[in-house]
Amino acid sequence: MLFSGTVQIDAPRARTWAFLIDPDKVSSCGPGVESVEIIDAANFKVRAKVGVGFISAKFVVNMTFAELTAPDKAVIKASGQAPGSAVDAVGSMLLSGPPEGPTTMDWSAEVDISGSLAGVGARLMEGTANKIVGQTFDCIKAKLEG
Amino acid sequence: MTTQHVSVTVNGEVREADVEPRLLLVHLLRENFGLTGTHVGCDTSNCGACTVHVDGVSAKSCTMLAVQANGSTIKTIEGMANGADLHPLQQAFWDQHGLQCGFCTPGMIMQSAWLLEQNPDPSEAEIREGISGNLCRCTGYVNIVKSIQQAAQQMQAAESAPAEPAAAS
Amino acid sequence: MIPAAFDYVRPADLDEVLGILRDRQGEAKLLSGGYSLLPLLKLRLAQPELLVDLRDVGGLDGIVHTDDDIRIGGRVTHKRIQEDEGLARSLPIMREAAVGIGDPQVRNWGTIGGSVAHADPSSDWPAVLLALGASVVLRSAGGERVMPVRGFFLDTFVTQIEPTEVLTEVRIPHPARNGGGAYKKLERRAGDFSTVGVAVQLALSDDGRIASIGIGLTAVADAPFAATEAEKVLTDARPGNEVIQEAAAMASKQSKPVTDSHGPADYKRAMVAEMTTRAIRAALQRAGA
Amino acid sequence: MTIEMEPQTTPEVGGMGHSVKRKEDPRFIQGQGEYIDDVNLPGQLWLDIVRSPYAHAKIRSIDASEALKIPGVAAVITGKDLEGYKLHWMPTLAGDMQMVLPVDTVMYQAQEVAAVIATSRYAAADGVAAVYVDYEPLPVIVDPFEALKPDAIVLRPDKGPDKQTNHIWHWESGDEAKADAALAAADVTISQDIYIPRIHVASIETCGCVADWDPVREQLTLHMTSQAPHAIRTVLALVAGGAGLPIYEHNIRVKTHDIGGGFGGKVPVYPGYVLAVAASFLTGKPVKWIEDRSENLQADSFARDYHIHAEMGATKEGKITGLKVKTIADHGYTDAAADPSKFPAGLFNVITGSYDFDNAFVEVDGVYTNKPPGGVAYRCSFRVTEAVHAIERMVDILAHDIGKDPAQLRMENFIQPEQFPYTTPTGWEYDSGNYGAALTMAMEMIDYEGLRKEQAEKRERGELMGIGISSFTEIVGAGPSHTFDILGIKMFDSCEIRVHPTGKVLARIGVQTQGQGHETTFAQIIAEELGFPVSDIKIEYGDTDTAPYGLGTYASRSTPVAGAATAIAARKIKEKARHLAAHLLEASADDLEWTNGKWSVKGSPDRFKTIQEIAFAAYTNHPQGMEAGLEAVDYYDPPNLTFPFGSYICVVDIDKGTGQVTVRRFVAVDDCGNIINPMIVDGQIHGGLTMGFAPALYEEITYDERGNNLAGTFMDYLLPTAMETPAWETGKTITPSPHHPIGAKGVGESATVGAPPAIANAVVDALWHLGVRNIDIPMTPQKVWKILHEKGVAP
Repeated sequence: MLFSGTVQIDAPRARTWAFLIDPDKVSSCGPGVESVEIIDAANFKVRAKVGVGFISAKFVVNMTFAELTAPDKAVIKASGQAPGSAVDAVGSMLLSGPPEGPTTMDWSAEVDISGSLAGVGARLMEGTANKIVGQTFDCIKAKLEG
Repeated sequence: MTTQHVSVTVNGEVREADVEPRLLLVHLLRENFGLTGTHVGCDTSNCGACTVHVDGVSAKSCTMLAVQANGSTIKTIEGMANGADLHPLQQAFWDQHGLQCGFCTPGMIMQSAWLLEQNPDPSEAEIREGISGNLCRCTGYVNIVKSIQQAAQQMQAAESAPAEPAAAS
Repeated sequence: MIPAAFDYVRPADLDEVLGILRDRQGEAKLLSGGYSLLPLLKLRLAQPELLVDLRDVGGLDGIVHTDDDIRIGGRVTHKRIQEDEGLARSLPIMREAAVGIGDPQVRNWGTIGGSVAHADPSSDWPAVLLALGASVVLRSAGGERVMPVRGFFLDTFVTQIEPTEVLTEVRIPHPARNGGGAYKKLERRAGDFSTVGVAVQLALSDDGRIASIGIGLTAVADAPFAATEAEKVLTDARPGNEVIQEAAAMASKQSKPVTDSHGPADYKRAMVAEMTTRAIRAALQRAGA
Repeated sequence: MTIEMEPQTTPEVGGMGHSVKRKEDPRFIQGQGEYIDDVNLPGQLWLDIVRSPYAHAKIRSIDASEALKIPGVAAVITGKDLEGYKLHWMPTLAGDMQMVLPVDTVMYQAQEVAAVIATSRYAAADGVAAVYVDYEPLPVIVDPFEALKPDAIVLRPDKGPDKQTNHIWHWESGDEAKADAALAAADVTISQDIYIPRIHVASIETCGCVADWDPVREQLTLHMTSQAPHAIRTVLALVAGGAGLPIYEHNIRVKTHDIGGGFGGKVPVYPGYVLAVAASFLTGKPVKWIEDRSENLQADSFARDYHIHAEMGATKEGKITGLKVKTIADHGYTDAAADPSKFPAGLFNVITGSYDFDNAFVEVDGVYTNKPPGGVAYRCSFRVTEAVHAIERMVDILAHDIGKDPAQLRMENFIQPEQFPYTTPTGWEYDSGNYGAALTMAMEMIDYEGLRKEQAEKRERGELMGIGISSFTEIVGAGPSHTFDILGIKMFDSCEIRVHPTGKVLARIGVQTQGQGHETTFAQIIAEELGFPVSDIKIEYGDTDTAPYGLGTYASRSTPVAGAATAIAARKIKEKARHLAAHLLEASADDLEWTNGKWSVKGSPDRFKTIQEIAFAAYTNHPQGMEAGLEAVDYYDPPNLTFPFGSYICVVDIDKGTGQVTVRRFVAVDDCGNIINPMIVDGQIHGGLTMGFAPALYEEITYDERGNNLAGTFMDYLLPTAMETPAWETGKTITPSPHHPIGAKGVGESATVGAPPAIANAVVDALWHLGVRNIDIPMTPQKVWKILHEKGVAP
């Protein structure tokens, strides 16, 4: 599943960039994040309860900065597992706009779901994934502007 | 693990157990009470092999918790025959070859019994609708429909026959 | 398939339920018929800490025709709705929708309140209630609010119900004179979730125009919704093939189906048009057009 | 409509031709059947399985620490643990290797990754949820054509340096040069791609077992739900022997109990069985494993998945002259087909069907993909369904192409009754048939002429109605020992009959009922042969300690093989009874004749001894020099297969607005030779028809590009309910098998084989005028609607 969108963030480029490359900060916008464990500069582990309504699963997600090209391009890979299910995602964020802001973030996310969530939850999955991804980027905007 | 006390009347007998709240009714019947005539087929409430009567209403016992049934009266396939006398549906399934592997049969009979309580003289379409929550992989349903028709006729004939003197109840 | 562990309570009355919901906000999940919830628990797609069973709660199982509206208690089963002669006379759409839900066992136990509160994006009642312009009554320890169903369904499994609230009643306005309604459900096989479900309730004016119309759609978006653009096309229109088709096209356009095992999105969009057409025609016929 | 066979025995005896009520039913209708999940042993542990979410991935690590903290969880077994016992791989019935648990790589979504052993079903499930497996996803191949590309990753590097390819095997049959020449010379040639998708037998009872290793007695008892208990015992002994475990075949007892439907899905050995045995061996306690429905649909062996390209040649009048078929068979990550070893594509080369022509060539290539093992039969005899679908679709396309009625074209191409025994261009010898009679009966039953008129009228009005025919020939009864074996074990079958002194009979058979009614029909064979009433005969099976070795029940082989063994064993008893009777009657054995359960002196019908009197004498008054007792065993090696056949006609209506297909009528005329129990035969046909109807319109296991199974519950794997299933109309003709002792053929699968093309042909017939030549099954509303939409058909 491929999702994409654009958010206008009323914040300077540098601050936006700093937010994106900080595991704690960027994770704080991940869906249902309960804890973040920093492993090294490029890798961190997130525990999250992901879902919609009362439907949810607890995931352990390995996150990696796959590409960081300051000050405009970040690619984060996420590989998460819940009992019987797995989610692999690659999120790309491209920043543009004047240094003082507002910053335009063009994002895309490729989300692959494996296992029982993909099978038994197929009826509910695409809309849900789209929403969760969208909420993540809306959250980044809100936190930077807030 | 916290447990809760469950007391149910199964086939006329009071049965009790201390169970986890998540215990499925079908497991209470099968594993706590040893009533293995009720079967699990699909786990998702599609196949009806686990059909029993809870307070006189047909239910899929794999989609009900044992604690939900606490205080209820339950009837299972084991309670259908009256001693050596088969229930007319049991007899009809036998007569009409309404079963093959027999796995769906208890649920099918329980659902049919409920259907005939609701509608003693169903049309073929009403029978097919009435058992649409029960899947059979062996029979192709033709002989199940015939079985239910036979039972309906017999039960109606018995109903209209002059009642034998019986103890008032 | 075995659910994860949870606690279970079966309160004796509504006040007790509301107290538990207040005290255990976010942890408690209400259990009505269970036929939607238990499969999700068994698949471990939902793992609530506490189930609050409404089975012993009285006063939620009436079908009452008041001067203002028809009131259906949250614990009324699909089967009771299917069999209620009064409802069948005044709102045949209710029986038509009820008989298509799940299978007989599901209808024996599944309740309208449970179904509406669960808000599965493919469930049938929400579409019907949207078409009927119904409201739901939400009760909490703090009081009661009545909310129109238009605006109630927010998202997949998400409604306006607060974690402290119980959906106690569905209120349906009496049908207008010269009214008629129909629910057309396309399913792959008996007992399946809808591929598309379309509910239409309309009323004709004395000169044969469509005085009012509600169209509810299910299974073709994140949540059931009212096909408002289609309603606009038909309101005050004189029924005819062209305008019906235009409305059906608007309904199709307003839907946002996803591709899944029920079919690709383009098929579902086409089926919205087809089932909308059929539902409008059936509703018109029942209204005496 | 039925051509009746006159029973030779009284209803009280209940021999062949009587609709004897089933002896097994009283326990089933009272909830007293004993299925595998009803078996519980003292001290039993539960096994549940951690499964892979990925269709292809490396296992970096498995962390069971959280699972082991859960109260009741006793152990977690991984592939590395099994590797220590050399139990991490096991042979499949096709001679390939399958993982019990992976050591480092998972090959399909829902593959077994670890086993949790716990004191309860619930604790085991909690343990499964708590095992954390760290995976590294690998590229996934779900399409066999992708798998065959030269640059495709090799899915089975373990196969040795010469087999670094996803191609498993090539198999061919017939004469390619002659087929090519026939096609080149034909007035008319047609070609068509046909895909027959993956489907799943989905018996309502899932698979499972209770393994019980008794370390003191060194005895393994495996309670299970298997169609082939003896073969399972042998495979277990081989696996244990390979692993150096002290478990030998004489100390293994496989016991099957009642089986809630098999249909081919309970022939293979699944990893769960081996895991339960290993867990019982390790713990010294009984271990129970019961699949849930998702595991059953996601991980058990599948059927079909054949990509067929067929070409057919004919004269302009429609006489078929040649056939060429190329097929890609998707076997998933391992070839676990239960096919006889000489037939890697099963009996697919019976593809020339009911038609008389000389030139045919068939080739099949097996391919590995990241899917679960494929190749179980789904209620048919080793790929005959695929073959019948292809030929019946091709014949229909030919008829439509040359503008000839499909019934007429079939009639003109049928092998004629006088041509039997008939040898096909791919080498099968059909035993007997009268195809025209069956089709004629079906046409009369359904009023074929009237339907064609109705169709023409409806087409004028723009309504879509179709009529489809399938005149199939089945091939069942594997099989003759010179060609048929599984893992080297010849496909004979067996019966042992013991007549007790009081004239009561115990018979044990090597086959295994899963609902077919063996306890009744095998008793009827003995009743027919020996005159004991069915009520005096008990049939046992499924306990390898007591039943004679047999290959089990699948491929409709029970009646053709074990049924023959039963008749022959009975005849051995009858012969001994003759000598006993001669002794009792003080007559010469040569002067006796057999009628209705007694031996009598020729010409003196009042001088006789009943079989019951003879049975008593066998233990009380047998002549000097004769062994006491009245018993016989027969291991029957059939001289040929049997070839049941039939003609089916189906009428469909199509909803132009939604693409929904409704089967309005379906007439099935079957010929399975002599009939043992007409009621049971009809029931078998009803069930078979429904399992043909289901994949024609509803059932399909689909995968997304990541190898996720998208039909993993009955919410999406759609079994038909009583609402959709047509009210089947059946008829019979009777053409006995000339080589079978009682003239019978198999019947359990005919209808599953014959029904799908009848339905497909009907749907295509409804749409042919729009330019539609083929629709692959399942013909779902979305698929049919897409065609209508593309063809511009207004709702």
